[in-house]
Amino acid sequence: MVNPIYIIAVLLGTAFLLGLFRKKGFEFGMALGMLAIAFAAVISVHWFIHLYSGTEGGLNIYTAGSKPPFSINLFMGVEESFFMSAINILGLLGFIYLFRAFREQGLKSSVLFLVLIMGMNVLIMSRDIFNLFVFLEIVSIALAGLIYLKRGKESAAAGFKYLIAIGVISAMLLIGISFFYLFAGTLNIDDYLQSNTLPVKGISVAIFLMLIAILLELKPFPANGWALDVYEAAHPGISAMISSGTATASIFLLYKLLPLSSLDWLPYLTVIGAVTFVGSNLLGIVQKNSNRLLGYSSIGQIGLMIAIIGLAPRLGDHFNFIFVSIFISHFLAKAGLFWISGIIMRSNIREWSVLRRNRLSLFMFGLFILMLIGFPPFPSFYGKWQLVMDLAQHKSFVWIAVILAGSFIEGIYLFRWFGYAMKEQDDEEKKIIFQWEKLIPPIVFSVLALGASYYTNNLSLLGPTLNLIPIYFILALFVLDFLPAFVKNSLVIAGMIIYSVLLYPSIADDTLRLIFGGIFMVGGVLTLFAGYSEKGKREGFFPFAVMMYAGLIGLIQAENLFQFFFSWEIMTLGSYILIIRGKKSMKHALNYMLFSLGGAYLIFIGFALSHIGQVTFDLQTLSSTILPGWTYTLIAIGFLTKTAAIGLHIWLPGAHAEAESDVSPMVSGILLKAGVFGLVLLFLLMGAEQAEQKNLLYILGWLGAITALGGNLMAVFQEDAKRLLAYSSVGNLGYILFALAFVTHVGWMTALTYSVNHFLFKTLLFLAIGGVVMRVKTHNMYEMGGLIKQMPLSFIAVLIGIITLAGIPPLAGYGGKWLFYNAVLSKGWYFQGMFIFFAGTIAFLYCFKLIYSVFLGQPKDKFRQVKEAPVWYLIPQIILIIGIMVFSARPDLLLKPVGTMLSQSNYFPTDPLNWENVTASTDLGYWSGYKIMLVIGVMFIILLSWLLLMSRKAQKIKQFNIVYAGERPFKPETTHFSHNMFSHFYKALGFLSIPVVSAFWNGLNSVTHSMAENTRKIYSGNGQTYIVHIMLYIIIIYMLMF
Amino acid sequence: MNIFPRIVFVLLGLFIVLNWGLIMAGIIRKIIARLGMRRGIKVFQPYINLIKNYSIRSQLSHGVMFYLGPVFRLSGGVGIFLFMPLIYGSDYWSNFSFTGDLILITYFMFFGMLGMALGAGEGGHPYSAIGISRGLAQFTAIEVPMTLAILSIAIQYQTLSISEIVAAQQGGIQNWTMVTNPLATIAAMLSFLGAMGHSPFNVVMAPQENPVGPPTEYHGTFLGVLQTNRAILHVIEAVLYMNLFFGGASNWGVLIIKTFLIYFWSVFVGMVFPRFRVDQSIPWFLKIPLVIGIAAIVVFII
Amino acid sequence: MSEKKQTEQDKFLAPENKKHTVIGPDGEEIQVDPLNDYFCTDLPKVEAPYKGVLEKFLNWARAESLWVLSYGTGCGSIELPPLFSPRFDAYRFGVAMRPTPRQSGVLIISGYLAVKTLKRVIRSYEQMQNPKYVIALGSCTINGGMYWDSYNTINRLDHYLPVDVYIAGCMPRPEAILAGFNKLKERIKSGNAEGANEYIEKLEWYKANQKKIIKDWNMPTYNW
Amino acid sequence: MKIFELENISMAAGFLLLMVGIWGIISQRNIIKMIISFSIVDTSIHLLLVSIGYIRNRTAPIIGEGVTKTDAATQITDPVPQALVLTAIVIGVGITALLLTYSLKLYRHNRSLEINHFNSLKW
Amino acid sequence: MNELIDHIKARFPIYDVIESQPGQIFVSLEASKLIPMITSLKTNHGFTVLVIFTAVDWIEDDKFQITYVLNNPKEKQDLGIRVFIHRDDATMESIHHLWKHAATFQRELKEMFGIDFPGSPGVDDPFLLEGWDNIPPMRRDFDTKKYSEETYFPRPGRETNDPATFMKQMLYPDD
Repeated sequence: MVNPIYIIAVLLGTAFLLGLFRKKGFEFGMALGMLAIAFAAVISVHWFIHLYSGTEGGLNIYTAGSKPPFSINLFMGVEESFFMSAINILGLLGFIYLFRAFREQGLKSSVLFLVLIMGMNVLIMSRDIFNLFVFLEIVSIALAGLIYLKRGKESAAAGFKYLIAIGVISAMLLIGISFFYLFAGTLNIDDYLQSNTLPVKGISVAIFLMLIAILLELKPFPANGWALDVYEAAHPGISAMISSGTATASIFLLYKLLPLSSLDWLPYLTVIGAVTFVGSNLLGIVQKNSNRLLGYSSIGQIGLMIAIIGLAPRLGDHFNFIFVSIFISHFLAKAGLFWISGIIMRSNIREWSVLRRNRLSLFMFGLFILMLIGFPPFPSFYGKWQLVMDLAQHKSFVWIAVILAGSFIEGIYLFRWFGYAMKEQDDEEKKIIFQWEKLIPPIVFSVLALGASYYTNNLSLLGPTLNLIPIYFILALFVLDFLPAFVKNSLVIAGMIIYSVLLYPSIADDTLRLIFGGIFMVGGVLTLFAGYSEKGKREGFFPFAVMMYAGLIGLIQAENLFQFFFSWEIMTLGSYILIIRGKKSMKHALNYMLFSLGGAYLIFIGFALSHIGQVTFDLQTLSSTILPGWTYTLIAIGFLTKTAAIGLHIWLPGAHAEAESDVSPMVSGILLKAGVFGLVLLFLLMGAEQAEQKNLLYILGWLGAITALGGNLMAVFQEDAKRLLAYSSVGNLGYILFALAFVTHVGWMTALTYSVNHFLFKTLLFLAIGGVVMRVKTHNMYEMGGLIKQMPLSFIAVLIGIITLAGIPPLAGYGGKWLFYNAVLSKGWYFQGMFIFFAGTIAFLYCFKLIYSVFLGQPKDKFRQVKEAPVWYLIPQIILIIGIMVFSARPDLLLKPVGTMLSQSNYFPTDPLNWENVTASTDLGYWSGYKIMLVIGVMFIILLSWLLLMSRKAQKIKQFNIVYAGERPFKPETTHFSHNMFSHFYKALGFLSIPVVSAFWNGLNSVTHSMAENTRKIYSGNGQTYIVHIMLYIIIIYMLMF
Repeated sequence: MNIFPRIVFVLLGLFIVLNWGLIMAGIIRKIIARLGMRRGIKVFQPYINLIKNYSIRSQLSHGVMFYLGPVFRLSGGVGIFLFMPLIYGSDYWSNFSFTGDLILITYFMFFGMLGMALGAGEGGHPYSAIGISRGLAQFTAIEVPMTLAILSIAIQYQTLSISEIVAAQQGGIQNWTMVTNPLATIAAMLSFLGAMGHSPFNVVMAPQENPVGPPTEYHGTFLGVLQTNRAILHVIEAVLYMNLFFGGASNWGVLIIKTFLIYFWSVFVGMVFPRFRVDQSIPWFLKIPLVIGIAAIVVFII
Repeated sequence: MSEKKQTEQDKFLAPENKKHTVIGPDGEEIQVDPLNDYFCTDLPKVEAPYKGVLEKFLNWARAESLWVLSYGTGCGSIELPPLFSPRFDAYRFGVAMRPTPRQSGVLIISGYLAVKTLKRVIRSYEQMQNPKYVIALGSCTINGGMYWDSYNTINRLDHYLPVDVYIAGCMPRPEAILAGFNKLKERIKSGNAEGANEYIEKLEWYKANQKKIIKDWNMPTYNW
Repeated sequence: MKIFELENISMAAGFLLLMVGIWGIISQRNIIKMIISFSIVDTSIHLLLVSIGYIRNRTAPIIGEGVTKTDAATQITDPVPQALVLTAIVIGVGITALLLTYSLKLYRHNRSLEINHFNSLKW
Repeated sequence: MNELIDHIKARFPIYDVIESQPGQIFVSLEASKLIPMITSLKTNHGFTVLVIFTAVDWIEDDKFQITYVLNNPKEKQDLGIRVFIHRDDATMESIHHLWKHAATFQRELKEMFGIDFPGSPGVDDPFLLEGWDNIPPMRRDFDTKKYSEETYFPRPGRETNDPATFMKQMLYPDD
């Protein structure tokens, strides 16, 4: 093994050597510098591998050949080698990244860079306090020099502020060190730790000063204005070094020095970290400048790490895993983001839409963003999972709440930013060059990120339990993205079919999973069929479609809470990207993501609560939770965000309406069932008694009823066809929630029947309307009209869809209604039931509006030549129609197994439905789908032939051959009665549709924003204010601690 | 019972109901005329109108759905008939009521409405669409008290089967729902006013401002089919209310008297009150009948 | 139609009824000729009556169920509402008012007809279904009455529509109109009231007469 | 223990200077004055360091005339703080130099040395 | 009333002042002075209502007479103003900017007399006559009887008989 001291030697030597070069030897000098850093990197990585795999405790290096106190000693342990590897690799890539900048500024700036790397290496290794101070100063000076790498007034001002702030901080550090020496008599950490000197107050103050200085180096909120200015003004390559490099070194420093103090610093660290995490992220949401935003985020992440250090005792053995996973995510993502920022050179986050010009960088951008927020499969996801679970074990609920709140706030601005990159208008005028040497570092970090994800999965404390096949499939699709769309589509369909076939045996016995698995997979394949009508490559669609379905099927397969949550997040992510692909869906996708994220975190907390006192994460743990009320409520609210219960529904209409034509059925017909599945699972596992005791089911019932009424009422007043369907989904999910809340046998049967029905008809309707929209290129129903002549098949599909939706016999929807009455009567929830029935009749209004405005009435001139919807839209529609017909004629095919399944579960031992051939009966009534179908069919045919006989030679006439009081119609546009069709209804009941909920969320939004806006005014931009912050911060912390 | 005799009885019943519907309409018109000091139409005038409409020689068609609209409408009317038990205690006259219960009938009423709405919609006439939108909007409110009344009697009798509800009311007028559950009866009869579409709830048709509403474009045979349906539907809806609230009928004579009285109730009210606009009738239904309906349920919960 | 005539007709066409081009959703140009695209341009066919008793029975039904289009053209329109008052009670003859021409069988021309009104009358008449009957009230429809030399009022209705019954008077009283209804019934029952078919048979002559005075003929030949 | 011993006085002076320096950094609007204040802070810390290492009646930790290697431990003051001071001075000089460089740059950019004029980066 | 006439006379060259009945005066005026005068009447003298506005065809004088009748609702006074224009150049200034409904009168006059009112909204649209292609029907050189006979298929009426001669012939065929 090479002695790590050589790292310092080589770096320092090279730095001196480079100082000798003149302009001519620039390339050579750069190569030399690169070699030196590469050398350092190789050695540190080598050491890490050696120490990690071996059993050695590490190596003490004594400089000057003698032991302390006569010399300074360095220590190379596993931790040190790990962080050094990180820093050196970062340094190497950062050095490459800055190639061009160095060329402009001359080789002397690269000298500073080398010194910086060297300084950080020593900071990690050194065990001597004063030595730490010295190298801290060296790092600071080098950085201060590098800040001015990007010339300009801003950089100069930022650099000055940085230096002044660092000066004050290091003064504190030095005072601390000197008094430490006064009382401890040594400057060596190990010596002090071994000496066991009795703590006196003086030494506590000294150590306080040292630690607070190092903490201030970590830029705690709010004493961090200087750092933000630096992030904003410095060259992004340097910002990356600060954010990922010096922060790493500093946090390790803190970690290293912490044992010195006899005071219990940890709670304070937790508070400081948490305040930083939440506060910094909060201010981030009003930030428009990308680098400053990254600065806020960076500070927030460091705050999280500080908090984790503070929480270490509660995490026990898991501390290392959690800390490293969070750290590595921040380290890779933040550096990568800063580097990307430097590539595109756009300071306003809205202008990041230029990323779309380079798919690779957009991909990397998304990867890093998701990694920061903690989405699976990235390490931070595992870290946060473990963190929250362990915190829950210690009942540290406040900290769970704070950490997740911070993460959520971070999600707000990061996803908004991501939305801008995906959807904001791109100003084509402004040219941009993607420089290759700047692309290398983020690429390497992306690869490292994926590798880290893989290893985290394997190293995860749960063991490699995840089913990675879908993930590999997704990755393969990313790689194969250059293929034409139909090839990829076929691949995906084939993959899903094969996977379903393979999956079938494992869920064949479980009717519940079979039903939902069927919805997810069959629905998935059917909706994907529609994708064949897309021309071109359809870049970036298929990986995320598969991601969504992988998540959904993962929910089915999940055996433990972790897998469930993992799949849940994967599904959310995939669907988010699918939604944001729509033309005007930036805002709606953000809404969707935020609600999903919030919901996911609630589920997360719920899982954590249920895990208290448990060893495994098995799904069954839900049944023996010690806090059933809370667990139930949190998880239920989480699922309710996905099912868009009223109050949490505002994301749905926009997201579903603005998505692409074939995505809308995916997210509406299929995705919403994930929430239903979750709720069913929750009830099954937790047991309804727990919830019933606290009237929670009662609340859920009312919620469902109001959701149904509100959703349907809103749907009536829509002019946008897809938005109408989306609101209708809100209403229909309200029925399902209501029925679920019964927790009776027939109630659940209703809910499951309704889920299947809703999948069938809503997918059908969205596909049909999607096909129409594709042809006519507008969503507004009043602009269409009379399309039945051009699109008869779509018309039939919509007709069957709305008959099913409205629950008119003989089609399948009636089964749901019938079960509903039985359920309501047997449960006794009459008034809620009344809401539901009122909602049901209101459904007619929008059903009629939908089919009339689009297909009937007056044809418009511009749609005279439109064709029938693409055949790929029609095929799945026909299959769905067949499905509806089968379930209409033979409802027992679905209901019998469901009844059996529910009877087998512990809650509903008796099946109230009796089957006599195909006739179902309960105590209250009876229903025979098959016979009804038969009677109505025969009758209809007879009557039709009667009319055919009577008026066999009817003259075909055209659209304006209508009676018009002796006049003629003016124009089709003015003759088609569609816009504001239900104005009278609005006069009567429109007051119920006032958007109270949107007003609430908007109010919350603006309160948050104005809070952030006002709070960030403390960063006045004046260096002296920052110093005041620092001083006040020290004083306040001191007051708190002593 | 074997299926073929049943079909024969069903057709026979349908024939009786159709005729009774036509005659009833004539009688009612006659009564109205006499109230207005007129001689009025002949009692058989509805028959003549029907024959005349079927005898119209030329027909126009706006399209397939226009053509199918009346078929849907008539299927709706005949369908309700098919699922309705007519005479208590008689297997012959219980039609196909074994296939479904009260809920089936309530929801099957929409079948005809929907078909009519679509057919009229394809006519392309804005007045049709206006009429439909008014009708549907008003119907949402009409259904609520009706639903409450149905729930109330379902709680009362613990069944949704119409035959069983009728059976429970046998043995004298004191056992009729009208007596045992007056609140539900009142709510339902108020909603019946709306369902029948007479004044004050006839803004759907509103001949003066909105020429006959949905069927503006229908004529000749199509109109004949619609008229046939109207005759059947009026009787059969009255039969439904009779079965639910007025003790059912044990023979045809009782059925005829009861349905006449029930139907006359809506006409009688229509004679007295002027027309509501939709935005007036919806709040009305959601105030008075709704409160009565809720009271009908509260009584049973307590 | 000759080119000159075409331009002549175009002069009177409302802007929205002229041929124009619209842009479809995919950017394609679509030629719209409203007169052909919005209106059915077919000509009607004679609907032959049945033979024998059946037709007699149907004619009886038609005669006993006269549905009148509520459409008034001149001063006579004020004479129609009293028909349905208790004093005259036209309902007892099976007469009823219908608001839509599709459902009505009788068109009452209740007074003088300006050229402008005639156009609307023709439309309404053609929108009615076969068989259909026309009753003309007052001397104005017979020979122009007091408008005999007016530049804008027709003199003889039977040149434009096949009239079944004329009721003379200026204006005829409701009693006279009731008598007219009974005359019409007789005529229908006797099987002579085939005005609708006559109109179709002599369509060219009627159309020529109509087009002679309706110079802005901006609608299809037959208004279905 | 006497209060007015040399080390106590110098330590008090050190703290006093520290306060003065920090006050200067916070209150002075002129960049050069801020840098001077910073230097005062620097110096005050050096003073503190030296006063910590001072042991009464001992000489400077330089082995040479009058102080031999063997009895150095009893004759000289604590050498470590002195070494620290030396290093700190060097670092202080470095930082001061860098600060002055920055002030020069700032002045070139804005023709001003008012710290208030350099707050374009904020919030 | 007379004060008013005096007042107007002082400012506008009116002539032929006729008091047709108490509170109603007709005056004549040159066409070019019309607009200033009725503007003044409307704004200063309370004649806020345009009662009617019509034309007479003086074919003998080769003139159209246009009569504007204004009303002062407060004083209950009517004032008719007559202006004369040549038939050959039948153009008059529009007053639709003073009273909106004047546009309808003007449209009617355009159709019936062929008097043009440039700038009046919709003045060329058909008012009563759709597709009229003859000279304006209210002009006296338009022979309405001839037109009617040519166009409207006059019914060949019965032979008309003077009752006196007819009865004489019937009763005393020999005389």
